[in-house]
Amino acid sequence: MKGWMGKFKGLFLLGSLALVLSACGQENLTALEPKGYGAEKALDLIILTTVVMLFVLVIVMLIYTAVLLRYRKKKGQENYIPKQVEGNKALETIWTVIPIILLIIIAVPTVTATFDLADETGASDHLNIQVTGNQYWWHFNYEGQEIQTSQDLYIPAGEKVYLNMKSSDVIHSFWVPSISGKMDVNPENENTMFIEAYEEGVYWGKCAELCGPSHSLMDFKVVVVSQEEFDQWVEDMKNVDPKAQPQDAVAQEGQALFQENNCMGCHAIGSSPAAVGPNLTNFGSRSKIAGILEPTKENLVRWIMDPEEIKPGNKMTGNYPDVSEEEADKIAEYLLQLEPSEITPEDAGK
Amino acid sequence: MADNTNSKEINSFQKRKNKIEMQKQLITFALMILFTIIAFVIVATGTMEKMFLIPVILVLAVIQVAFQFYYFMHMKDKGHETPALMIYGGIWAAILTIVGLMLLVWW
Amino acid sequence: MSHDHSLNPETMPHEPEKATLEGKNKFLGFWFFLGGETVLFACLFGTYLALRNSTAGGPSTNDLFGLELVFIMTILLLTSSLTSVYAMYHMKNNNFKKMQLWLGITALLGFSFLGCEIYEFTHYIHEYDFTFRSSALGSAFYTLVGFHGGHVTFGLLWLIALMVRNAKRGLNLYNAPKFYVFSLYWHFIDVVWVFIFTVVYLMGKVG
Amino acid sequence: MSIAATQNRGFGAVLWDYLTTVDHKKIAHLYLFGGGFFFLLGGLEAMIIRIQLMKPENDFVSAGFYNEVLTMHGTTMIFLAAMPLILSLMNAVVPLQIGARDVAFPFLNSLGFWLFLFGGLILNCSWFLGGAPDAGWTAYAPLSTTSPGHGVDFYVLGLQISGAGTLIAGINFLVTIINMRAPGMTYMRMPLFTWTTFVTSTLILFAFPALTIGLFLLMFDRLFGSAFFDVSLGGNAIIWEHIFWIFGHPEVYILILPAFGIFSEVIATFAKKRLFGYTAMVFATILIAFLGFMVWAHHMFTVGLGPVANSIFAIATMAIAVPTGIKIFNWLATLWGGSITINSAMLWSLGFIPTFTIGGMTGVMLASVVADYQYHDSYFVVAHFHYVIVGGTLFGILAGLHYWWPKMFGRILDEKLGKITFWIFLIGFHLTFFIQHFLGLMGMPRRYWVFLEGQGLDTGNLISTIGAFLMAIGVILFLANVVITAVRGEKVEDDPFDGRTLEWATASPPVHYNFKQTPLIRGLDPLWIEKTDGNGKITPAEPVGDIHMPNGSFLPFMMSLGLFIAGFGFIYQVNYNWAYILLFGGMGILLACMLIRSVKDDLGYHITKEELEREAD
Ligand code: HEA
Ligand code: HEA
Ligand SMILES: [Cu+2]
Repeated sequence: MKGWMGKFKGLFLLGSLALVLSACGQENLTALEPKGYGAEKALDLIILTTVVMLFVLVIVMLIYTAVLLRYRKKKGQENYIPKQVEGNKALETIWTVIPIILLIIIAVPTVTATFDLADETGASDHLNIQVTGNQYWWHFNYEGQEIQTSQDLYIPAGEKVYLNMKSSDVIHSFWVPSISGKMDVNPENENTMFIEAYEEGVYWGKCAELCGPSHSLMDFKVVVVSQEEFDQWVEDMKNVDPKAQPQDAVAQEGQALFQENNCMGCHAIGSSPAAVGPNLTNFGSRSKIAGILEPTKENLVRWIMDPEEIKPGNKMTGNYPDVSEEEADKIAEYLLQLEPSEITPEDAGK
Repeated sequence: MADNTNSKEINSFQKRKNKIEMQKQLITFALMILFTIIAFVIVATGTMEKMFLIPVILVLAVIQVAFQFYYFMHMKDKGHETPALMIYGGIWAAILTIVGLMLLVWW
Repeated sequence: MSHDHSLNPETMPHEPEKATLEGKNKFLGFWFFLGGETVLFACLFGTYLALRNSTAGGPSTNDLFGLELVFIMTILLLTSSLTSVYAMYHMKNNNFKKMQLWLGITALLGFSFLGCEIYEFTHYIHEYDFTFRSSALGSAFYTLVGFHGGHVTFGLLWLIALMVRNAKRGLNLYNAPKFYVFSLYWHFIDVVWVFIFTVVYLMGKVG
Repeated sequence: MSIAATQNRGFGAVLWDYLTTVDHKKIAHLYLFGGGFFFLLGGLEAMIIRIQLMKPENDFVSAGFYNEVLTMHGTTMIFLAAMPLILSLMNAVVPLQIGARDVAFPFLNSLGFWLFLFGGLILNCSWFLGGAPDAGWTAYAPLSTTSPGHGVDFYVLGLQISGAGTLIAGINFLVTIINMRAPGMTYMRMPLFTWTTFVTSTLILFAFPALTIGLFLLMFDRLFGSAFFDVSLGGNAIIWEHIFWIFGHPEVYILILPAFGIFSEVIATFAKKRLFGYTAMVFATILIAFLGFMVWAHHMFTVGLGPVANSIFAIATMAIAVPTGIKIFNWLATLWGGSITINSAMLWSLGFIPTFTIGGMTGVMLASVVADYQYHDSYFVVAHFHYVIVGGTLFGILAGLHYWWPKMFGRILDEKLGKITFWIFLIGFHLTFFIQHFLGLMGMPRRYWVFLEGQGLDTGNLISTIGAFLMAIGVILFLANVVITAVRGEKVEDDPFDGRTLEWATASPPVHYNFKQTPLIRGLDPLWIEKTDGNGKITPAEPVGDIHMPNGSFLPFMMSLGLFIAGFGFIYQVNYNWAYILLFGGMGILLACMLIRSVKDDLGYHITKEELEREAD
């Protein structure tokens, strides 16, 4: 009866293999289809270690199955007493030495890759971005460029970009699985990592260190565009006029309401570094509202009316006067037309 | 349970041994005081380069502590093998902890 | 076999603290406890070393510490370690009176040490406004040194309880391990202090 | 005090007996029920987690509550379920295996239990007093220092109190094993479960003080305004991570090593073979423990410690695979050529081998730093540690319970039900956790209250939840088995499994003084030696004589109660002045009890030779 225990495991493995082959998860989110340097390095190691591990597992399972098939107590031999073996030097040496060799096989590339990814020597020749983790949103400050954005991180494809990361409150962790592994965002020490995305696209980023009730909603996007598009985006962002009047009347009313309710106390439009709340300069081009909602007006109104319902524990709730649905609607109208650049996530391919 | 046969009173041999032990402990004490004074003096007078000074006072402290353990607490005596093992275990974990916290906290 | 032999002061073996199984257990268990305490203090030292420069604009260790008082405290505690050695010496010679006397001296030295420490702390608080809450350095300093002080305090309470409890009945196989284990504890406190004066005060003075 | 006598006494008398007992066998029962209760609680929390994650953007529980449940699940399972259950088996078995009449410090043994229980109660009181801790079982600062309400305060005090109990238990077992082995039981003749208990206790001794200090620092920051983790005053939150993991990694070996010991006993017994490579097994255990202190930063690869530190810790971590591998292969070699009986205890052991091997291998994969940048804090890690903790520790506990149940209670668990339980649980387990490896790599971080729709994570999570329900059924079947066995279980003779070690040489359950005469040990597997080379009976090492026994005491209960009360004082002094009454009152009770313990002679009592001879009839 127990023979099929081993087979059962085998089935499991087969099944899961099928699963890997058929679905690696959502494109631009999964770590199994790397689109960047760090993720590629990681996947190489994942594959290498998996292969080594499967090799060991197969050996263990072979012995295991053999044992269970051959050495079950036999009928009619209930009183049989096996030989009491103490040990076997040769065997024991073998199963000490072989694992050591296998470990060396995985340790060497591990160490090499670790130093490779930690290399910061070229940082000053590249784009440097200051990343700030906040309870439950991300802020990006393009160093030396006077550009501030939140939630959507624009970077050029095929370029190393250095991220200097620090938290303003608790520990967060910056993770864009398909581009690179994660790096913690600590409150006292600045961490530096580089990312390099190979292809244009909008990639999902997630916070990977428990940071409070809305930890699971602290998503962000990395928008990878071509170098030319990126340059244009930079140009556009630099020339933003934070005071610019919107065209249509509703939005103008919205802008007035935005001022009246002192939204600017926390948020900024333009390159001012005020960072209690996300920077809204290019809010209209954001791929999501609050990192998670589809960028529709209804959703924005919902957010403005009651952010708590969407992101529990967020720092916006209760910090501004109540607004009526009508007012929220106008503010939303204003915010959604904040599109200083033609370069939007839609330009990032797909 | 160990009932004692020969100890209606402490015999003189044992007494002598205790005395010798006590003398050793006195010498240890004198050395400890000496080390303490040296450590304080070199810091107070500031005669030594900081690079040397810190290792020197640390070494002095370690020697003192070894004296405490081995002489005052008898770790050198028979029947202290397991205590010594555990103390060294503790010191091992302690060193790892301190090195970890010193080197890997700020960067 | 009489069962109260362990209470008979006449039968005093060479190592009274380890003459019974209970005694042996206590002896060993306490040593192990000290092994654990080593790690406990290591964490405090590690934390202190990590935070020794985190003054948050307040006074630094160099501003605060004066060596004279620390020296006196060190001598007090070192001497009390020796006096407790004397006490154990007399215990092994089954001289209860002298043991009590030396333990008494140990206690006195311990109290003087504690007095100095309290003075030192109040001094820092009043003169420098350097408190447990004023900076990470303050927290780490008071916690490390305070944990040691707490150990001294507990040791003194323990010692007094032992001395008072056994004053009338003298030494026996039941209480000898208790005295012995106390002396181990007291030496260990001294060990910790050696590192405190070296790592906190002397190194703090050097910067 | 035979079973019959116990049953005839009134409920009050039994209760009082358990409240004051210092007998290691009864304390084992207490740990079993305490740990079992908390296991159900932790399991219930696990079910809440799985129900919430059954489908995307589920709103079965709120975000804040989810974090509380997840924190309490981890904390409860590790500190209040797994460790006490292990301590239960240690208490039940180790003194018997070394031929001792009790542990070295019976009083402290009971104190250890009550501290654990009251610590666990304090922690769980938080549910009713404004919310449980919600910063994860790792309680990273500054999230934990800034978490509103008192949840994390309950975490700090609950773990502090129950941690003290564990430390006491560790020292107790160390001394017991060193000082109280029967004549002839040299170190290299100790059964492996005793060995692993010994090594585990050393780990406890050196790891728990770190937790103690960590919790103190957290408590000072939260309740007394210090600034260890307050960046604005120069504090540093990484310190907490180091101290927590300096404790935390040895902790996972504290969980697994005793299980290794259990499997070694079970496998040798039911393969009817001496444990293959005994010496290697012992040294592998020691090596694992030793290395276990040098790898803590593998939980911190993404913290930013730099490539040098990361590489060193990665290599040290990988090294642990070697001694663990030695163990796996030695078990297989023990089975090889044996005459294997497969019953419930053996099923759990056989199920363990592949399961744990997978878990260990994902562990080595995690140690591969750059790959860990992807795995870390994703469901891959959740899968890894449930494979080793459930597949190792929990399977070990269940194997041990099935194996030693007759020794502990004199009745044998139902075999048929036992086998069904195993299969349902095993299938459920793999359904739940295997898929989580892939969920992690597909981009699902752990500690997520919801996962969003359209990210390809739906099916995996659903399967996982279904598996969890199967596990719950398994657990319920096990409970049913316990109840059925208690009501109409088969009474067993002293040695139902043809055992090899000393515990099978006494009655089931053993008399309260364990052995009438201290046994003389002639080699490894002493009972087996006597069965094959002797008359099947252990030779006594002493004539029948008076036996010295410790007195029961109510003080451990009172001391723990004192700390329990003081715990509330510590927590509420922040808000209310009256809480100082609790604080000082509780500490007063504790100190008073300590004083009583110190000044009141407790010499125990003797069972005379005559009584022993009478009882034998
Ligand atoms: C019982 C508990 C237990 C055990 C035994 C282990 C065992 C191991 N663990 Fe695990 N671990 C946990 C419990 C445990 N772990 C927990 C709870 C966490 C998460 C904590 C949290 O964050 O909440 C964790 C997290 C964790 C991490 C951090 C992941 C992260 O957060 O990013 C790492 C990284 O290195 C790791 C590694 C290992 C390794 C290498 C082993 C090794 O000891 C495994 C060794 C065993 C084998 C390798 C299998 C048998 C060997 C052979 C058959 C020989 C041949 C093998 C080879 C050559 C490879 N573990
Ligand atoms: C010993 C340790 C242990 C054990 C045994 C388990 C057992 C289980 N755990 Fe574990 N788990 C942890 C330790 C453990 N866990 C830790 C340390 C964490 C990390 C926490 C953190 O991140 O901080 C974690 C996190 C964790 C997560 C991740 C949560 C997240 O990151 O968001 C999940 C999700 O699936 C999970 C599921 C389970 C399941 C389904 C079981 C099952 O095996 C449970 C089986 C048991 C039952 C199902 C009980 C059934 C009984 C009843 C239902 C009856 C109840 C009746 C009464 C109360 C009368 N656990
Ligand atoms: Cu670990």
